[in-house]
Order: sequence, then C-alpha cells, then structure tokens
Amino acid sequence: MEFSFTAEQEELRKTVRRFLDNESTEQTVRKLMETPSGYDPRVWQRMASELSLVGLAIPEQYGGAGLSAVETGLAMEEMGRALFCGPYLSTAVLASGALLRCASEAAKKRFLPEIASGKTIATLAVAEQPGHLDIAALKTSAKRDGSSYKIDGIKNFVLDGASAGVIFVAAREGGALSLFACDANASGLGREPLPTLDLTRKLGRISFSGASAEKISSADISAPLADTIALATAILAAEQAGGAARCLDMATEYAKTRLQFGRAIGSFQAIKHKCADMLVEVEFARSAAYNAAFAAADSSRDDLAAAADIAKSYCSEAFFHCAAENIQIHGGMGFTWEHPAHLYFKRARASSVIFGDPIEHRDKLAASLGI
Amino acid sequence: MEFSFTAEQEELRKTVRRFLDNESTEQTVRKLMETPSGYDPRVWQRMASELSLVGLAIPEQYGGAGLSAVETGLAMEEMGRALFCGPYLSTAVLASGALLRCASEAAKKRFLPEIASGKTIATLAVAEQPGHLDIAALKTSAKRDGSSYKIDGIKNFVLDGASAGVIFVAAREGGALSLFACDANASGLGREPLPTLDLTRKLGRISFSGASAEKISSADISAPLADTIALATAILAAEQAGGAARCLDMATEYAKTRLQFGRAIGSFQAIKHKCADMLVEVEFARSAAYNAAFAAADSSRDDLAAAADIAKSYCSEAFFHCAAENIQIHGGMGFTWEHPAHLYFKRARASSVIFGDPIEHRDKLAASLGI
Amino acid sequence: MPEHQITEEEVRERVRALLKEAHPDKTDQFTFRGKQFDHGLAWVHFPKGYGGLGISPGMQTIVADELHRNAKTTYDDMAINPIGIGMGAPTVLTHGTEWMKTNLLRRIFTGEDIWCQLFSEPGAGSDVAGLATRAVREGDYWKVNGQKVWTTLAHVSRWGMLLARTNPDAPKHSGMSYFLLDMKSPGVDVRPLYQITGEAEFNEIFLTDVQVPADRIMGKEGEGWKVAITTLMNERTAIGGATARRGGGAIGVLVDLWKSRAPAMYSAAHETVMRDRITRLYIESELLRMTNLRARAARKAGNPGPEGSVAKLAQAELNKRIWECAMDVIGGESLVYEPGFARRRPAANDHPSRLLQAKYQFLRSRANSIEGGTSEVMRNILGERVLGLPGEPRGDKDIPWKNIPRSA
Amino acid sequence: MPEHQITEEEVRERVRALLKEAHPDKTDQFTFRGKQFDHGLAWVHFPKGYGGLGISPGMQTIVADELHRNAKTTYDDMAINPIGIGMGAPTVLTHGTEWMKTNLLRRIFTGEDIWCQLFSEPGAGSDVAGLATRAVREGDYWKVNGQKVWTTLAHVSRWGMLLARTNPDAPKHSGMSYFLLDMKSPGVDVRPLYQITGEAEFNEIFLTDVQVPADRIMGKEGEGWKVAITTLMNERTAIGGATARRGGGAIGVLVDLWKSRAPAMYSAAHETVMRDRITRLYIESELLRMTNLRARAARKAGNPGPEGSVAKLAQAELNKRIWECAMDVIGGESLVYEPGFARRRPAANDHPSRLLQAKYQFLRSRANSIEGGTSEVMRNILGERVLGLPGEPRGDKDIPWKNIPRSA
Repeated sequence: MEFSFTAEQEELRKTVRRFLDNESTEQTVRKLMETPSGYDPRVWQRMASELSLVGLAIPEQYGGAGLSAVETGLAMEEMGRALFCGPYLSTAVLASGALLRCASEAAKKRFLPEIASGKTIATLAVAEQPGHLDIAALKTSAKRDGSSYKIDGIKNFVLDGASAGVIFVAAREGGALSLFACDANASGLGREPLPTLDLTRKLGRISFSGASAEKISSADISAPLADTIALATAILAAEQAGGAARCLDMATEYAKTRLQFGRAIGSFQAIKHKCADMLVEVEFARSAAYNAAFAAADSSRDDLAAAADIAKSYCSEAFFHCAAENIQIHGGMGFTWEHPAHLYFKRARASSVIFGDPIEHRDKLAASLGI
Repeated sequence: MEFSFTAEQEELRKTVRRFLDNESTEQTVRKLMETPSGYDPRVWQRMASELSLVGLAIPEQYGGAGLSAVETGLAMEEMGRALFCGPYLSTAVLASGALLRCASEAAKKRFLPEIASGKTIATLAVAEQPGHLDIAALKTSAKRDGSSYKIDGIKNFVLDGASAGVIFVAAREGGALSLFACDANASGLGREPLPTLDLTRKLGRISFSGASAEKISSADISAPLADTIALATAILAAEQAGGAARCLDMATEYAKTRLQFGRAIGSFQAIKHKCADMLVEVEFARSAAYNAAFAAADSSRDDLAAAADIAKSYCSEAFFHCAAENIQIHGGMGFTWEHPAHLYFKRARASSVIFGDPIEHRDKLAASLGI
Repeated sequence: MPEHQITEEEVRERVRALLKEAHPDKTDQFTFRGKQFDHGLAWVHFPKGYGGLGISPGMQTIVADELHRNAKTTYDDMAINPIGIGMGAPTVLTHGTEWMKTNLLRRIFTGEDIWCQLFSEPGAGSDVAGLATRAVREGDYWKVNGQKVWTTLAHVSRWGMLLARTNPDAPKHSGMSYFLLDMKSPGVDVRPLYQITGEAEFNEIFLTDVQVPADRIMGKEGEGWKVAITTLMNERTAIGGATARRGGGAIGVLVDLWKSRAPAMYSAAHETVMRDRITRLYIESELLRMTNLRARAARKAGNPGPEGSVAKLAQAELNKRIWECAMDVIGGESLVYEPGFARRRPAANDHPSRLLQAKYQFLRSRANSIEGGTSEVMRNILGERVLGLPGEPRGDKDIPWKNIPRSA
Repeated sequence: MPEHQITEEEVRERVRALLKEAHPDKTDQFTFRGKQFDHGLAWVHFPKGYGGLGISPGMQTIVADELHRNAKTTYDDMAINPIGIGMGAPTVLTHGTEWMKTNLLRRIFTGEDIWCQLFSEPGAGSDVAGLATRAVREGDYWKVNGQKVWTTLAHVSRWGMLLARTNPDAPKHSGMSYFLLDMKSPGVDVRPLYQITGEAEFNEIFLTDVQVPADRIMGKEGEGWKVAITTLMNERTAIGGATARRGGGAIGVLVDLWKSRAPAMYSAAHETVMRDRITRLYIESELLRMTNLRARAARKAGNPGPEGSVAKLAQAELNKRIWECAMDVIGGESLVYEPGFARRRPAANDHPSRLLQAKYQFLRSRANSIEGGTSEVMRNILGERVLGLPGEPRGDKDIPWKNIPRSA
C-alpha cells in the first residue's frame, strides 16, 4: 500500500489551506453559521472556478479537474481544519458522486459541468429515519407521470436540503431503487430547514408530495448508491481528521501560552499527556482517512466499504475526543460562546452521526470480516 | 439504605487485619501458593476456632457465630488485601451457603458444625463449561442406587476441588436439580488439580463416574442455588475491593518513596492522577461490595442478585485496573517475580472470571432492570 | 449548655410554634423566612441570634421534615440564594464583623439580598490565588480595579464576596484581602458571559475605580486567602450533593430515553452494545449515589473519609459520559437542536422534555469538569490531600507575586 | 564518490558473487556471515572495510531479497545478536576507537560475540541519567562498582555497553562515561531476573571492583551520555518495527481465537459486546500498521514526521488491550495456565498454540508499556519533542549529581 502524497497533492493541500486561511476565518464562520444557507456564494464560485475544488474528482470530460478521492480527501481535511461552511459534502461529494455512479450519460453531461463550475448547488436525499441508514428499507416512492415522475415520501437530515438548487433523490419505483433529479422549485416539494446543533453545516427536511422529478438512472442503484455513500463516508472522515488536528493545534498553542501557578499549563503532565494522547489519535485518524481515500481512488482495491467503516468509526471518536479535550484544556474559556472550541465540538458530535455512528460502522465492518 | 458499620463490625475488621498481618505475609503467600492444597491447616484451624471466621455467617445453632454476610464481606475484604491463601470462598461461603439454603435440616446439623469448627474443608461443584454459568443447562446426573446415589458428569473450575474433604455437587435427577454430598474418597470420583494462572487460589476438575453420593436436598434447588451463587458473588466482590485497595496502597507508598529525576515519582501528575483515579475506583468498589453484602444480609431486600451483579462487574474491572496500574507505577520492578504486584494482577484476572465476567453480570442486570 | 440537649421533638415543637406565628401558605417568602430565622430555624447549627440554635447540623433535616408535614409551600435554599446561603452565610459567620452578622445574615436567608462570589479572573482560573485584581488603600476606602469572571447571579446580586490583591510584593497567598462588595457601587460593570449553550448563566465583572469602605474587609488585611478557603470549602460541600433516589437524576433520563426509543432504530448488534454501555453508566451512577451515602454516614459519625472528595471528580466525568450516551440513543435526531442558541439568560425548567433536556445537558455538562475545580485540580487534591502524595516543585510560592510569570 | 552510485543491480551482482564464494546452505553461520561482512553486505550503509559499501540503508532490503532468492538458509539479525547488531555496531562505528571498529564489528555481525547493554539500574529506570554505578580511574584501569538491571542476553554476552559515573561532582548528564565491558572480567556477576511469566528474559548484573582497561572507553571521559544517546536512538528504531501484514500479529491471534471459540459459550448479548470490542481492536491494529507504513514512507522521502514516535506508545497500550481481550474470549479456560511458572530461560517458539500464546502474552505484554521507555515517558517525549510543549521545572539538571535526592 502506498502511503505518500505526490508533490502535486502536497501543493494542492497548501493552496487549499492558504485559500481557507483567508476565506474561512473564525469571523467568517461565525457570520455564515447564522445565515440560512450557511455559505458565501462568492467564495463558492472562487472555489469552483479559480481552485477547481468543486469538480476535483469530476472527470475532465464533464468539466472537472479529473482527479480522485485522494485529492478530495486532502481538500476536505483542510476544510475540516478551517470549519469551512459550504455545501462541499453535499454538492461536490454526494451529488456528483451519485451522478458519476448511478446516473445516465445524459444526466452526467447535464449536471456535472454545472456542479463543477459552481453554478449549481446540489444534494443527495437518501435517509428517511433518524437511526440506521438502511438502503434496502427506503420507502420514498416514484410514480410515472407521462415523461416525468411524481415522488412521494419524506427525506430527513438532507445536507443543505433547504438551499440546494437540485435535489437528487433515491426513490423506489415498484421494487427497484432509482435516482431522480428534482428541481428545488418543483411543485409538491416542501423544504424545512432544521435547527442544527452544528450551526456550521445546514440540514433540511424535504417532503415530497407528488413532487415532479426526472428519472436519471436506468438500473437499480442500490449498489452504486451504497458505494457513493461509502465514498462520502471516507471523505467526511478526512474532514473529521482535519478537525481533530485543528483541535490539537489549538489546545497545544493554548497550553504553551496560558500560565497558571507561574508556568505554562502545557508543562504539567496532566495537560501534556492529554495532548500526547490526542496526537496519537490525530495520526491514527489521518492514517484511517488517507487509507479510505486511497481505497476509493484505486479501482484495483475492493475494500472501500471496509476502509470507510474503519475511517469513519475511528475519526468520529477521535475528533469528538479531541474537541472535548480542547474544551477541557481551555478551561472556562473553552466553554464560552466567544471561543471557537464549541464550534468544533458541535461539528464533531454532528459529523459522527451522519452516514452512521461508530457502532454501526463497526457492526458493518465486523460482518464483512466475519468477526 | 444504611451505609455504616457497627463498632463490633469495625472491631472485627481490625481483628482480621491484625491476624492476617501475621499469618498471611507475602512470604507465607509465596510458600503456600507453591503447595498443592494452597493453605496452612494450622492457620485455618485458628481462623475457625480462635476467630470464628469460618462460621461467621453460620447460625449459632449449627456451631457458627450467627452473624451475616456483612461480616463475611468485611472479613473477605481483608483477605483480599492480604492475598490470603485458603479455602474460605469454597468452604465458608459457597459450601456453607449452599447447605443453609438448599439442604435438609439433618444435613445442616451434620455438616455445618464441622465446617464452622474448621474440621471439614468443603466446596460446591456447579460449573461444567468454561463460559456462562447457566444453572438451567447443568447436565451432571444422579441416579438412585439403594439409599444413596450415583453421580455422573464433570465439574470444572471447582474451587479447592482437589483438596476439599467433602464436595457438594449440584446434579440432576430427572429434571429436578438436587444437592448431593460426596466424600472426597468416594470411588468413582476423579480429581485433577488445575495449573492455575492465579497460584493463590486452587482449582480442580472433578469427574464423577458413578461416584457414590448422598442426596441432601428435598425440593428443586435451582432458585436457592442461584441465591447461593449471588451471595458468593457478592462476597468475592468484597475480596476484589480489598485487593484493589491494597494495590492502591502499594502504588501510593512506592510513588512516595521512589525518586527519579530528583523527585518522588508521586509528585509527577502522570503518577499522581493515576493514583487519584484508582482511589475513585477503590471507593466505588467498596460502595458496591458493601451494598451487595447489606443486600445479602437484609431479608427485607430483594435485590441481592442485582446488587451482586453491580458489585462483581464493577469490582472485577476496578481490581484489574488497579492491579495493572500498580505494575505500571512500579515500572520494571513491578514486572518481576520477586515483587508481589504480579500476584495481585493474576488474582484480579482470575477472580474476574469466577461466577461470570463483567459483561455477563451487566447482561443479567440489564435484563432485571428492563434496560 | 442546654442548647446541645435540644431533642428532635423539641425542634419539631419549635417549628410548630413558628408555623403558628407565620405560615408559608399564608405569608410571603420574605416574611415567613424572616420569622424562621428569628426562631433559630434557618440554619440550626448557627448560634442563637444568627438564625440558629447552636445544635447539630443534622437537626436541619428535622426542621425540613416538620415544615413539609405542615405546609404545602416549601422553599429551596439553593433556588432562593444558593451562593448567599451556601457560601456567604458561613463565611460571614466565621470571618464577618459584628455589623455584618447582625445586618446581613437574615437578609441572606430570606432572599432579600442575593449574593455572588468574585474570585475567578480571566488570568486566574485553576490558580485562583494568582489573581490580579488590585485593591489600593486610599483613606477610608479601598480603590479596586480589575476583572472577574464566571460570576453566577452577579446581575441580580446585592453583595459580592470579592478577593483582591492588596500587596503585590508579598508571596501570592499572603498578599490578598477579602472584601464585601456592594454590587451597586459605581464602577461595577456586570456583563453577561454567553456559553456553549447560547445562554448566559455567568457574568464578567469589570471593576473600575470601585470604592469599598475600609470596614467592609472580612478577616485581616493580607489574610484574604484564609477567608476564601472557608468560602471554597462550603462550595465543595454544596456541589457534592447526591442524587438520593435510585436511578434518578441524569441516569434516570438516559434510561427513560432508552426505554422509549423508537423500535428497531438501529441494528440488533448496535442496540446490544448500547445496552451494555447504558448498564455500565447505570452501575456507576448507583455507585456514585452509594458513595455519597457512605460519605454522609461517615460525616454523621464524625469520621469523614475520602468518599466526599471523590464525588466531585466522579460526578463531573460521569455526567459527561451519560449525556454523550444519551445523544447516541437519540441518534440522528441529535443533529437537530430545537432549543436554539438564542443569547439569553436561562430560566428554570427551560427544557421540560427528556429529549430537549438531554440535548441541552449534553452541552452544559462539558463545564462540569471545569467549574468548581477542574478534574485535573481534583485529581491533584485527591492525590495530595487524601493519598498524601508529594506536591509538585513550586516556583510561584515564595517569591513576590509581582515576579511570578503570568498570562497576558 | 562512486560508492553512491552503486545501482540495485550491482548490489544484486555483489550478492551473487558472495554466494559463489560461500553459500549459507553449505557453510556455517560464522563463516558465511563473515564473508558477507567482507563483501560489504552486512550493513550496506556502513563504510567499506567495516562491513558496508557506504550506500543508502534502503539498499539492505535488496541484499535480503537476493539472498532469499538464492538460498534456503536465511539468518535473522534480530535473532542472532539483536543488541550487538541493532545498537552495538552503530555505536562502535560512531564513537568507537579504530581498534574496536577493526576487531569488533565483524564478530558482532557473525554472532561470534553477543552483546548486551548495561544502562538501567535499580535506582535509575526512567531516569537513566541518574545512574549510580561508579567508575574510578586507577592507573591504566577504571575500577567499576555498581548494579545494573534489565540486561537482556547478559548471560551469553561477550561484550557489554556500560554507562557509569566517573564524576559525581558534575551535573548528572555530564559526569558519565561509556565503557566497553568484557563480560568475562572478574567481578562481573550475572544473575537471572525472573519476571511475571516465571521466565528470566533479563538479568541483574553485580559489578564488584571490575577492572576496565583505560582504552576501552567510547567517546571522551565525561561524555558518555552523548554516546548513550546514539545507542538509545538505535534502540527506539529497533522497537518501532511494524507488523507489515494486514490482520497479522497480535490482532490476528485474537481474531483467530474469536472465530474458533466454542459455540454458545456465552449469551448472545455477551458475544455482541465482545464482537464490538474485537472490531475496535482490529481497527486500531490496522491504523497502527498504516501509521507505521506512513512513517516508513516519510522516512524514505527524507521527511520523517511524528508518526514514528507515536508507534511505540500506541503499540504498547494496544498490545495490552488485545491480550486482555483474548483472555476474555477464552473465558473460564483463562483460569488455567498450562505453561506453568517454572523459573527458566525462555526459548523460541515456546507457545505454539494460539491459546497458550494468548495466555503467555497476556502476562508478557504488561512490560510493553515499561521497557524501552514507559508510556509516561513516551507521552512526555511526544508532548515536548513533537508538540513543542515546555518541559517541567527541573531541580536535578544543574546541580552536582551527588546532591540530587535519590532512592535508597
């Protein structure tokens, strides 16, 4: 297994970090998190056109950069560090991932360039219940209505569900699961923004009451949809690894400069050893996220699902623990609204649930390993 | 709930500790653990006659001290501290507990005074398999043979199974479970001492091949036998609490006197905070063990099984953790044969398995609480 | 001393006498509690004349019991004036001037005067004795400048217990004095401090040229740390309160949430793993409760052991784990935060449903291991004061405070 | 320098040339490895004449590969002379005298001379630099007195790397010197040190008036710590070895034990909880393996990061948990210890079955977080050297060693 990045990949990381250092400051995050859409269209446009970040993993023939999940993961790791507010996971990972894996050539040609160019914010609506995400149990239904379809059902916890322009929705036509494209303004479509614990990532609840949609897949999408979600799970783990690393950096920096009893608190073993344990977690989280991204990018590997389960279960717990320890190390200050520690803590909690919690991922992994 | 001991109980604790300070020194423990029977008959005799420890919870009419599980628990806590080597759990807790709960008046009159006086070492043979102790699944069978019975089956991990003079065995006559008394010299009885991880507590494997035995119960003993095992579980938890407390004492003492980098290692937070966490565990373990002993002693309470599950699951993990941390705090020295730390570590590991491991106890507790 | 021989029955009689004079169901809080104070039934272990009878503190439960028997209206000290009653009154009794005892204790008990505590500073958290707020003597007054933080109830308080540095040339512990601060004095600026939940339970206090009359000092000049210890000791006792009911408190909410979860929300394997985790938390909650009962029994027997000191550390860490687990029980719904993060002052019973309570407490409980002594400080205390392990080498104890390095 | 341009193919040619001269399947270990040394194929990054070719250490894998291709007999450096090859040779190369390099390196590589390391003492564990073994100059000799401990292989060693105090008046780090000790010298008493498993992997060494010739010093007098650092750095590299195979090593044994457990040994709930725990350990084992691969890739790229330092800490703690879990899988059978605790020297392949291996490793692994740097010391290293956190105030650094308090 190769565990190193090319010079181009390292350069991409630096570029993204520089960009986010300017465009995703704490002040910006706080401003955006109080807005309904939770992102800045100007910045999104720059990410798409100047940095080609939105279409990183979209093939060049569809207007993308033609790179892979490895690059997407690197970019997301940096976004995790910076607590970037924007529809990257929904648009650049889930929606474009689903299009590439499930959709017809015509649909790819139609939607992918719009996504890559930053013109369209899109999302993928799958989950219906608050618990386990079970693709086989999805109930949202589609009924043929002339050349288009009518969708009925409720999709919950849809990433950027209230702000996306196009919603790709997994619905069942009889037994088979298909992918449908539904315009945000379609009649019969109700969108309710959810008040989120993590203000930096917006969620919506979408109710389809005979909402008009276009079918864009041919065969049953259960398998490619699961693959899409495994990909997004791997990329989300990279974001978590970045968040965990940033928490360690914040805690370490504070521990170096905060004096109590006449010494830097980082000179006390209670704090120093917490930081050391966080470091182990951060390095393990990175290994997990990189491995999952490599698995997604390497067509000769067949272990993406397992790698994603490993990455998400570990990175969720590592990020949560680092975010919690960061609060503890900051003491009372870390508990205030004005300090950013709580923003990472809430992000860590919320991202640990999306696509399945750690116990679920371990359950799936164990089943695949015969444990 | 009352959580204090009477002056008499406190005095008993002191007496037991004084006695064990002399009779269960590390040197004695090391000598006895290398012997097959693992105990010193002279000391056992003194415990029985001078201190009345063996018959503590045996009613006076059967030659005992007429006290309760509270006193037995206190005594066992002290034995746990001192790593006492002797058949207390088998003889004074399990065998006499089973007699009191399951046996006929005649059997009580015959066996209990002999046990209380120190004349008879006895044990109770129940478990057959290495896993879960399931009374309903016991297979050892009894067949009537004139006025006595023939027992067939194998009992495993029998406490002091190779040295006890009388073995009380749970066997099935048809569907009903009964208690039988089997002399150690009975024909058809095979006893194999097991090489134990914990050298300070002896175990045997007993095979009954038509071994001659006397039936000493009348009704089915499933319920009172379970009650006996709950009692023994509670008392074993007290022993574990004592062991954990002793490990904390050893670690603390060492941390005060061992100098590295010109300071006592206990002045480093890495060590100090380990000790503090051990202290929390030790106090919780004590609370758990006392509560279980009070539950066993108080006939108005019906929560012995739950209290024993709480106590044993918690005390097992607390003792193991304290024993492991004691080794770690002692560094290389704690890893040597010549230092007693490993004796506690092995005792902790072994006692966590006897009567069911922590997960099993939590499983039972959850079922009883409807969790 | 006849006071020491007052029997339980006599206490009950005194309560009944009080109730004849003023009944809480028929008078207001201030009137009734004022009478309760005058009858010596406010805090029975205080001396006569100061709201007590000079008898064992254990007798207070008899007062509560008898009041409960005879009246529907009951008052909770901790709701009325937690800091005043829990910490202010004992400090005034031990270190206050005669004027303070006579004029302040009764109004603390009635709740007419709410109190707050001004110890912590942005630069002095775990290291309270490192504080930098300066008090300089100017004639009959002390002029105070500095900043305090984490001040509960400051925005409604009449009096503040203020610890300030009066001698920067002395070592840190011996250069502080303890003042009674009139919170309405000019120069006292109280600002809400918003926390992770979006609420402002606490305040920041900016003190600018605040004048404190010279006779408002408690204890002697330079001996403020000694007085502060009295206050802090009473804080720890107040925090160490136990959940007296089996399966009550946080664990009760968790178990209820678990039992009422939607069927088949997760796989069977997931549910089994969660069940073991919840059972483990149940066990630890029970053992914390029992350890508190043991501590209470030991105190009663005049033989306090380490059980009490253990509770603060254990409770803080356990609470966090319970609410984390509750969020996992809630599953996807935990992504949604219905209470919102509106910046405001908290009110009682804000979160009536167990679901909302869990979400709120998940955030709020993060402070449990920080407030009233961080878990790291508690482990130091357990290690050093209970187990007798040596302290760390200290570079900040015997040098002038002004020479100790501190954060900007 | 033409050496630096030796290609992979040229290395393979040199190996084939060696094999023509001496083939391991046909000669004994000493002869073959002696020739390997002479061909510069012992440690290719060493200079010519000292068993190397002065090329990149990465090329050593080419040598191993080519040997493996052409011969059935393979030798494992770590089995033949772990301390001599792993730590002794680099130390001799860097700090040894010309005589040492010429006369010792070849015999280290062949395994004719086994080496051991004499640093740790009963009173100097984590604090190695606090050691008390004294070396006093007497004419052409140093007279050494003291006690060493944890000395692997001392009972079969020809040479020992001895760190001793030559100047007790100097601060601790600058009063030590580094000696090459002939283990057959009079006054060297090697005794087995039995451990928790009943085996004696280690020894205690008692040194009584041992004479060490003055030219057996390595580095300068008083600069022994510098030499010791070279030795220790190579120790850490040796310990940081990764399990290269997915699911191999300890976790492989655990998973095998789990898969082959008796059916229905425990309740379904019990099994599900265990399954989650094993899966968690599997994940962490995989991540440790991957982190080691990342460390290797980073070293290859000349850009070593923190991944390597993380491995020692993580592996020690993980190993303990894996073997604890294995015991829980075994259940009641874990009460039985078939290997026994006979006091003896360990041999290779002592515990062929997975069951016995688990029981043995359960005990043996307790030392993982102590040997080669305790987990507490490793956390200090990670905190200070990797994260840049400040050290603790030290009272033992700048005063004469003899004035530092130490254990009896």
